[in-house]
Amino acid sequence: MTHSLATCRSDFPILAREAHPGVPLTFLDSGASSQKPESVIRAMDDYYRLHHANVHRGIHVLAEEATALYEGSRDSVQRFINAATRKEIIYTRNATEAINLVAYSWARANLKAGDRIVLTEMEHHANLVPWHILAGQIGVELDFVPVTDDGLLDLDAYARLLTREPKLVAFTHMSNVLGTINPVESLAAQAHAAGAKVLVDGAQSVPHLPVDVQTLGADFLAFSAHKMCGPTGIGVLWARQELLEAMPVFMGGGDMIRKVTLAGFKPNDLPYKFEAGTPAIAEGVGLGAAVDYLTGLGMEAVAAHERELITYALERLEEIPGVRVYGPPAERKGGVAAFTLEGVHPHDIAQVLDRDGVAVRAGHHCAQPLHERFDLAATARASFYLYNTRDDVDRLVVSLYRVKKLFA
Amino acid sequence: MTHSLATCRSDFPILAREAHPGVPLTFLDSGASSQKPESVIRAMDDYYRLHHANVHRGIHVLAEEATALYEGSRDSVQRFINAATRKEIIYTRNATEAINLVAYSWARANLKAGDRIVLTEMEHHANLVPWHILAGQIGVELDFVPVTDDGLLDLDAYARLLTREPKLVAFTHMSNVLGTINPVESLAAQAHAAGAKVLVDGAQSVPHLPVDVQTLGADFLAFSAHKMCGPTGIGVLWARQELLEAMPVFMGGGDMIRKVTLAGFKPNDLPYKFEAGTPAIAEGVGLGAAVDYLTGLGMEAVAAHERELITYALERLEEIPGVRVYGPPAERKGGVAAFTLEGVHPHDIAQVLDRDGVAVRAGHHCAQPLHERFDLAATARASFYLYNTRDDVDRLVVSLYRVKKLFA
Amino acid sequence: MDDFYRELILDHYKNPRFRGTLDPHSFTYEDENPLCGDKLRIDVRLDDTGHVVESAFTGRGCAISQASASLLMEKIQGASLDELRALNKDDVLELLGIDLTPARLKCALLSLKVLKAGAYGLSGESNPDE
Amino acid sequence: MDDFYRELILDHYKNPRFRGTLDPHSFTYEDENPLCGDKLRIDVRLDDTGHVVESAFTGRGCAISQASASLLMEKIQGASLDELRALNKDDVLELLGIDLTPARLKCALLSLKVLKAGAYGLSGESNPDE
Ligand SMILES: Cc1ncc(COP(=O)(O)O)c(C=O)c1O
Ligand SMILES: Cc1ncc(COP(=O)(O)O)c(C=O)c1O
Repeated sequence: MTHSLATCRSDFPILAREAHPGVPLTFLDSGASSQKPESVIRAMDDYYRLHHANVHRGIHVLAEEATALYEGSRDSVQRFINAATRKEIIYTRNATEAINLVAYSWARANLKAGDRIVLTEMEHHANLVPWHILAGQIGVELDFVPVTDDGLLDLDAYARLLTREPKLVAFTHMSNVLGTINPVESLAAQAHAAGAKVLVDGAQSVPHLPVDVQTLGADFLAFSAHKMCGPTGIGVLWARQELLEAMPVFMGGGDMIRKVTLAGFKPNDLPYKFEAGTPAIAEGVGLGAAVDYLTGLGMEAVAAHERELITYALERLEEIPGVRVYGPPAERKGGVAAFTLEGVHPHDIAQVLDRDGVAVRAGHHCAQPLHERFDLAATARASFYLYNTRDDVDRLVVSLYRVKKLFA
Repeated sequence: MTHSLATCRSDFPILAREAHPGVPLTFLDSGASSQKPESVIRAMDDYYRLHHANVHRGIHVLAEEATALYEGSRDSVQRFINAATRKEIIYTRNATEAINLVAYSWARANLKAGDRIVLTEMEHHANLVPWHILAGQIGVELDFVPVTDDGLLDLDAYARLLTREPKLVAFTHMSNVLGTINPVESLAAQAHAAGAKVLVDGAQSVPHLPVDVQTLGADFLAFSAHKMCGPTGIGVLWARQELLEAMPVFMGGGDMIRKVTLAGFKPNDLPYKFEAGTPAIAEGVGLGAAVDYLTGLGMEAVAAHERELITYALERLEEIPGVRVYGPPAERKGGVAAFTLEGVHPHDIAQVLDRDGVAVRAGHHCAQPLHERFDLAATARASFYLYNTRDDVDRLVVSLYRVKKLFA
Repeated sequence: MDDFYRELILDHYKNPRFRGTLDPHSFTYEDENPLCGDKLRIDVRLDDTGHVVESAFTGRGCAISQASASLLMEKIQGASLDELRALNKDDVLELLGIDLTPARLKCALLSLKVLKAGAYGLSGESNPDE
Repeated sequence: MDDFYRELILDHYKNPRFRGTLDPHSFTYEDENPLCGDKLRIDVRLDDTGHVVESAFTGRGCAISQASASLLMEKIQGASLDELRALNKDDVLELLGIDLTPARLKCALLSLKVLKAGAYGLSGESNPDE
């Protein structure tokens, strides 16, 4: 396992390319979207070259092969997060759509004006805007758990907000800016005790940590394939079967129905009930391959590798005068370092790093309220994944010294 | 142009495979989903091997390349349907989501209980169920234009339904079962005269016919990449800019916002306003390549080729005793032949044909009400695309004789 | 193909045994496979000891679904209610004697689903095998 | 990199010309680039003949956006209102003298956008260049 992690870098074709002529690529932007291993790229390529047809209703060899490949991926995903049944694995476009699905289907059926939803200040826009839209449409009230200066959730404030008896608590498992890994199990237990349902935004955790929905405590979990070695265009909503059964349909069309007449329709069984129209078939196949790849490496090993890297990265970054890294210490966070460098705008940092082939992201990382909270317009963010190494950290640091020099 | 159509079959790697050992593949199921040419498969493969990163906000070489490729595809699609601006090209998962977007955003903002929507009996479930859901939620009334025995829309009935002043008329450009090509321009003109907006389901027309939104007369047009040589996981909603500007947002999250605070958000400009979260990037790239491929062949040539094939296919099929093909004569239809064979269930037809490598679809083709209309539980359907040939028709016919013999 | 449409299946399709309805009956159940439009109704008459004395089916569907219904009717003559309830997928596949692709499995199992739903006196949705 | 952050740009970034606010002014406008958090305000004072006598900017942002504001202020001294309105993207790119990637174009053009919105007395949304 650790062995294959050590050599896995060569599984990713793109990492062998040059950023610019003669300049190797140091990819530190996996928090935005990860690269894909050969096995994932190949699975989709093979799919189109050999097996493609529309799935589910076909009685010919291609339709059968395509269906088996596509539905097989659902089994892989089920095992990956230890869901009780494949019926609980709903494919969406991305984590964002998964959260919107909950907002449109579950929330509109179960919440009314005045009902409260607890969110946090560290949420990604994906776990803010769907609730803003809902608030605008049906008048639910949103409360926000503050973030401490250390980048942790303020647990006292959380407990107080729970006394207002929210119907839903929705928070990220891991912050895409601070890297903070939130204590989901205890947060969820408290929320449940207060009578709320719990939605966990797993966009940053499922790719990087072992996540087991049997112990997590969430009622809903959302994540995206493209951040976990899988393709763009597909994400997952997991929820417990009873919840999904009770929820009204979201989008209508082929596949999500059992029967249609001019007068109306009967929804299909799970998981299809929530999957309208021709699905992202090749993307399902790619996600299955990604999950198999990650399973092969072992998520414990992946998490340990990233823990080691972030520990090293924080050490090195904090040694650079003028650099400030946001978020908790390495023990409490995943492989994300959002930082500023005094006197240099993050855009300029990113631009200069890019000339050295070092790819980081600069901006608000779809977490404007969190940046407001720290009174920042933007940060630069280096994010790590299984294929990154200490060398990558070193190259980042060397290049940051060049930035400093240029702007001195 | 015609020249490349004549040789284009070899552009599609999957068509060279065998259906079963020693049995060549005769793919007649493009109405469900088309095959992909080498250029499309390669574009996506290259994308992942060389250029992938998350789009839009990145200041590094991969993010810039990925953004240029992804957004470049939008320009290709704009040109392909002759849209006035790239802002009018909204990427969705598929045609189904495009229609749902209109139902959730435009219709919920503009329609109220008692308002009428005119649909037709030949609609795909994608253009029925979203309106059923809407009717269940806000109490709009649905009217259906009947289909004549010849498989055409009953235009007198349509005119009568328009006198009830519907707010929306939504119909398919081309039936995926009957093949009927509806006279969109005149239907739309009548609808507009009656004060209705017009949604055209272009899932079957955009892949097969030249479609120019400047002359079509539609206000909304929905289609899917996977039926037009492109990948799964991406579709398009086109609508006129003023309409899109006035519509409320649908799903919330990253990319679709200009600004987010804890108190609310401001939507982004078009087209991003309707694209929440990480988009289907590789799929956009693939769709761009598909549209370039089709543009290279010329949609006039594609349509002419399919017209010739369906003419030949109808001739040959109707010569088989017991076969009945549904829908209008070849002059009024696209390359789709839905048929029954007396005494043999369509599932059995498809199953036996499959043994000869002939892939057709059997079932209701997501058009249950249309099958009800013709008092059928199911039909078998052969559908043609640019890579099909007369030989494919001949193989279908030979195999159908084997079906007859087996069930005699 | 010759596997798929063995003589036995074609024979039961073309010449179905036990086709019809029973009146009176001990139980009757009807269901459909909406995705393919197959419909099936099964009527069963039990004797005092709860054994099948007569059964019959009507419906429409493909050769696989019709033949499997006919074969199933044949098999259950004389069976006890408990035996009906214990029938499973493998029993039906054994009767048909062919390998089925997932898409056709639903066709093959419709008769089993209807029979068991009737035997349990349950709605089709909560068929314990689902 | 040395292209991107030419001496000129770094100089204008580190030592911005015309930084500040004007009171009174003929027009003032403020806008932001919400995606990157850059903010810019430009104040302009015109003389009786409608020519710029003084202009100033404040705001925060990256080197590109700040340098482009500073360079733009320099350029417009003495210009007529019509000349302000006629300014376009290429003028700014020429001032900067570098090739910009699409992601950075917005940074470079923020000052132009703000200036023209002010000059037209229009809201930022309906800037005629958009
Ligand atoms: C006429 C028509 N409309 C809509 C659709 C739905 O397309 P998709 O499943 O790609 O959303 C289809 C394809 O199945 C179709 O044939
Ligand atoms: C914490 C978090 N939540 C949600 C998302 C949204 O993911 P996607 O854009 O794939 O829907 C992201 C990724 O950007 C994220 O980091």
